Amino acid sequence: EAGQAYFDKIIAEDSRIEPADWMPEKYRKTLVRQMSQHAHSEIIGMQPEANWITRAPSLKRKAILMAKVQDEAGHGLYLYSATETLGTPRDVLNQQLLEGKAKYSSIFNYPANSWADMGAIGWLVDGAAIANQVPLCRASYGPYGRAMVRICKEESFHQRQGFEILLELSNGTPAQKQMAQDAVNRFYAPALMMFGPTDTDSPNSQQSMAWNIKRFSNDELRSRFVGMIQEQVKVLGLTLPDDKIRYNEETGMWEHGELDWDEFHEVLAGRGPCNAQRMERRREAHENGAWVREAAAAYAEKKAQKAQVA
Amino acid sequence: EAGQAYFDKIIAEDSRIEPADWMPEKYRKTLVRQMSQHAHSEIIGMQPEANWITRAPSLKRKAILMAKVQDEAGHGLYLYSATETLGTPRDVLNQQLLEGKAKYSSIFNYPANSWADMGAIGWLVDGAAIANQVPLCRASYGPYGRAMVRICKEESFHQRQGFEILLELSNGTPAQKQMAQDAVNRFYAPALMMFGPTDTDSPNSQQSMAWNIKRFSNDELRSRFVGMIQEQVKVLGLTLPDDKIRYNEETGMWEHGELDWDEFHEVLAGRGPCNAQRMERRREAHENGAWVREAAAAYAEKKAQKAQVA
Amino acid sequence: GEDVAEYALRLGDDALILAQRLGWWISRAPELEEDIALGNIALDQIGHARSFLTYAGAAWGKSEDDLAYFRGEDGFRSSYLVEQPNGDFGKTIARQLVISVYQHELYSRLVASTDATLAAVAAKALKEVDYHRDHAKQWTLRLGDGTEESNRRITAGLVSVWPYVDQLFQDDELIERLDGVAVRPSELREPFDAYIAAVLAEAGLEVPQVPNAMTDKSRRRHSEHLGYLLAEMQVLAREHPGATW
Amino acid sequence: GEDVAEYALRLGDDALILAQRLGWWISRAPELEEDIALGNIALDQIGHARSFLTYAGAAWGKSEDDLAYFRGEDGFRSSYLVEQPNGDFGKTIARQLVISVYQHELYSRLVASTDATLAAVAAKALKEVDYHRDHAKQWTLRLGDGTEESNRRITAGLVSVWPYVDQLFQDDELIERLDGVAVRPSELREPFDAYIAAVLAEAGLEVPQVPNAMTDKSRRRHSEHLGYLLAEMQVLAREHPGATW
Repeated sequence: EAGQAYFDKIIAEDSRIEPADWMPEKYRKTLVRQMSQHAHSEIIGMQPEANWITRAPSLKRKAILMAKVQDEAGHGLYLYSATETLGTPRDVLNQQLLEGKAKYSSIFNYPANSWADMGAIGWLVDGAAIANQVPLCRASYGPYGRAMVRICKEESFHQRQGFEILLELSNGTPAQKQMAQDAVNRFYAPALMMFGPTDTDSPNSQQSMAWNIKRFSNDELRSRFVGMIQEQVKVLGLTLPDDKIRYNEETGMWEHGELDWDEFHEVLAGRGPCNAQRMERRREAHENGAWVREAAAAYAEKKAQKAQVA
Repeated sequence: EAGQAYFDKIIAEDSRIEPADWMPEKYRKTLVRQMSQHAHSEIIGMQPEANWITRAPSLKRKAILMAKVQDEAGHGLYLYSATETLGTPRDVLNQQLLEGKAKYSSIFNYPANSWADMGAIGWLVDGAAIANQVPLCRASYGPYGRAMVRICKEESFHQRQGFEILLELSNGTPAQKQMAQDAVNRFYAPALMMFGPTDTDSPNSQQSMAWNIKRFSNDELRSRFVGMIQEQVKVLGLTLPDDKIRYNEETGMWEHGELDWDEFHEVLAGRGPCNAQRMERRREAHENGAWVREAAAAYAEKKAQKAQVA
Repeated sequence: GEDVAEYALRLGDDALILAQRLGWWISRAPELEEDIALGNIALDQIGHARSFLTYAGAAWGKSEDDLAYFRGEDGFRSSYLVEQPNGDFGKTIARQLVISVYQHELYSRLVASTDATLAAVAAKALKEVDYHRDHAKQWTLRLGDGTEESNRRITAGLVSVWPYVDQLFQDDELIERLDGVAVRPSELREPFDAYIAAVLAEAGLEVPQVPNAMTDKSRRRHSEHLGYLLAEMQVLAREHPGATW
Repeated sequence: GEDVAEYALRLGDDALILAQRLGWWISRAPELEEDIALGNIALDQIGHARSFLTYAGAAWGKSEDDLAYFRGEDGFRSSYLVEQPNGDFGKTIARQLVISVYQHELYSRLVASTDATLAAVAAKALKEVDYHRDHAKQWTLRLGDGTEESNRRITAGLVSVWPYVDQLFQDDELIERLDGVAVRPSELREPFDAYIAAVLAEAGLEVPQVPNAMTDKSRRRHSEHLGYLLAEMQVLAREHPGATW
């Protein structure tokens, strides 16, 4: 009971819970689910972009893209570490991903068919991620909040790079501009759906907000994001594929056209264009690497034994 | 002794030895070596051409090339079958190849770097092969001679296709013409070396000629080939990279520039540009296919057992 | 007209991309007999592709090679299924089983098309696809009922290609407009399922229970694999625009 | 002058082709830490490539991208070693061991080049290659002295890349003409052999006894692998000639 009281006090003060602190089981579970899902998203999210590393059209872009995908692996690592502080080891989390028991962000189940997708993913997908994540820097669980601070810094860098890719394409040849517009057209709606179901359909959100994990509702975040990109798209000289975007003076919210939530649920249920491909690729990498991990473990053990003997 | 007498008579009459006939051990061994080497050459020889199947520049050429490489697999099969009539099973022959104990024609250890090589290989390499093989249609060992008849028919078809590829390139853009000339430059000398060392350095030839396996000496065949291609190259509008070609009225032989026999021996010793690659690829295909062959065998056995029971 | 050409593109592109995939196996198959068999199937498919693409190209004044070598990804009308990588022999056979049973059902109806060219190409192709289907069936039986390893691999192959089966049977506006000319893909599903179920049952295998991938019934969108395939297939032709070979 | 540019091309192309090969691993490595490590190495090599190619290009008025994307196979000066396919992780590490020990010896001498640009690029690269070499060494030890399987695989990897080691150490006329500017490759062989022998001995591995492949010391001829690599690397840039990105 002392634990619960302390926990309640920390939450009320909007201060931070640390790994050694007592916390409600549901709080722990919610965090493990959310943080590992975020980690998995970073890992699976490497794939659509890795798809263009070998074909990047300039050496500078190739280097930037490599660095970005590598950063995502790094984010995955921080987040797995932060999740481990809640008592679930990385192996277990990884196994959940491989067995299809854990989710990751649905956006990565869309294909990256063109180079311009590197721009759209950076601008829209990373943009939506940042909008989601910036409030998480103040999440009540300390390790999560701190990981998010670091991640958000890099993500905003990535978003700017994505924007630059689109800007360059938009100012390029007609074929390049069309490539950029097509990418924006394809990623706009899926990016908006990254904020999750509408508030009326989002049952878990309230508890998360009460626990100071979540700070804003899905619709609030989505609205803010729409407001931001509708400004930025003008700078790009492109358009958003939505003629319903408008600012509602009364609610103070940006409104947008209806989203295809059936598609959202289809992709969530494993029927996106790339769900099977992404999982197959992850499993393949894991299986192909098994002998390497075993070798490293065997070698480390031999070393440790020698050190003991000596 | 009756066997030897019959064998000698057949050879003297220039007739054919058949599998059931008695034959000297050395004759059998010589044939097994030569025929399996020929079979292996067909199999390894698939690789440089397979290298261009996925990149062939027109659908017609792609189809022709696929058919050609497939024919080579077929030639390999006939020749392994013919060799099996001498008592050595295909498995054993294949094992000799995979273990590097059996040779194959050195020409296939040169890379096929450009599409024009499909022309040069057809025209020069298949051309040299035909010059070598036409006399083998009359080889004293029946199954060998008959296999060669069938093979030579297809090879001459392949040679014509190679010639056509070069002709088309030569009449094409300057870049295409240069590609063709470069391929001819690279394959000319290796093709001439396909006839084997000069007669003075070819110790086994005499016995083979006495047995009616071989009909002409290496130098005779080479000379005839040079005479042929020096005519054909004019039709192609290309040149041979050899300014020493001339007809010697006295000997009735075509002469050519000196060949780099050091290179020949290097390649023979395993130090050609592609020896390691060709063998690695063959071993890989064999190993990757092991589970398939095992499955087929297991299935056939199950079927056979069921048939017995029934 | 354009509609028929668009339909011919779909048929031709499936055959072309499949041939391109299968061509890779020649010199890499598990045994020489399979180098030859897969080579034969690839050759047949190239033949079908040439007929369909030549016919399609006539509508736009383009040759088979213009279409094969100078279209970008967006211009292709291939299905996700044929774009899938070869994987191991098990996956290739799984893909072959699906495509050959599908093509067999398709062509055996296309012979009755009111478009005489399509009907004629289908008639020729059908005889060849009959062999392709038998080849795939025999290997499915051998692998399914061979060893544990082979059963595991053909099962994995089927699971891997199955998300892309559904696309083959989707009707769209084009199909509606081409009544009598085109075969309605949705009508092929039942006989396809029946044939597959029988083969898999005989092989001791199960029909994969995996979700369908969201694809594109108009076939304008493609898997991430197609770009790599085209880069390789088209590289030489595109380096020499206007050249003949 | 042209000679220095040609030399810079050799250095830059080795780095570029290696980076292209390694970039493939990102998202496919045996563990996340290796996605990052191989990514880092690839990034470093891309950086070196850009410096060397920019320098080389200055002699012909060409940019790094002109050189990377608009040269054909004949224009490249990469070695057979870096062109070798990734294979499994064992082969990639074997290739890494060879190239990083070679580059380390090379750059630690190139810092004394009379050409200030080459010396400066080498100085920066050397620090990074020091890490690459250590990475390759540590993995060679782990794989060599890990499990039977890993020992078998790193051994196979070494055998597979070894025929292409010799080319790295061949002098040619260009090297002769660039006395003081270029490092003489033949001088690197002894320290290379010594380092490799020590690592392999510690890893319980043997120096492969396989014949050298006949290559081209002037690096104008290439392995059959390069064409495929370039087709993929250059496809997009070539589809949009004159575009900026």
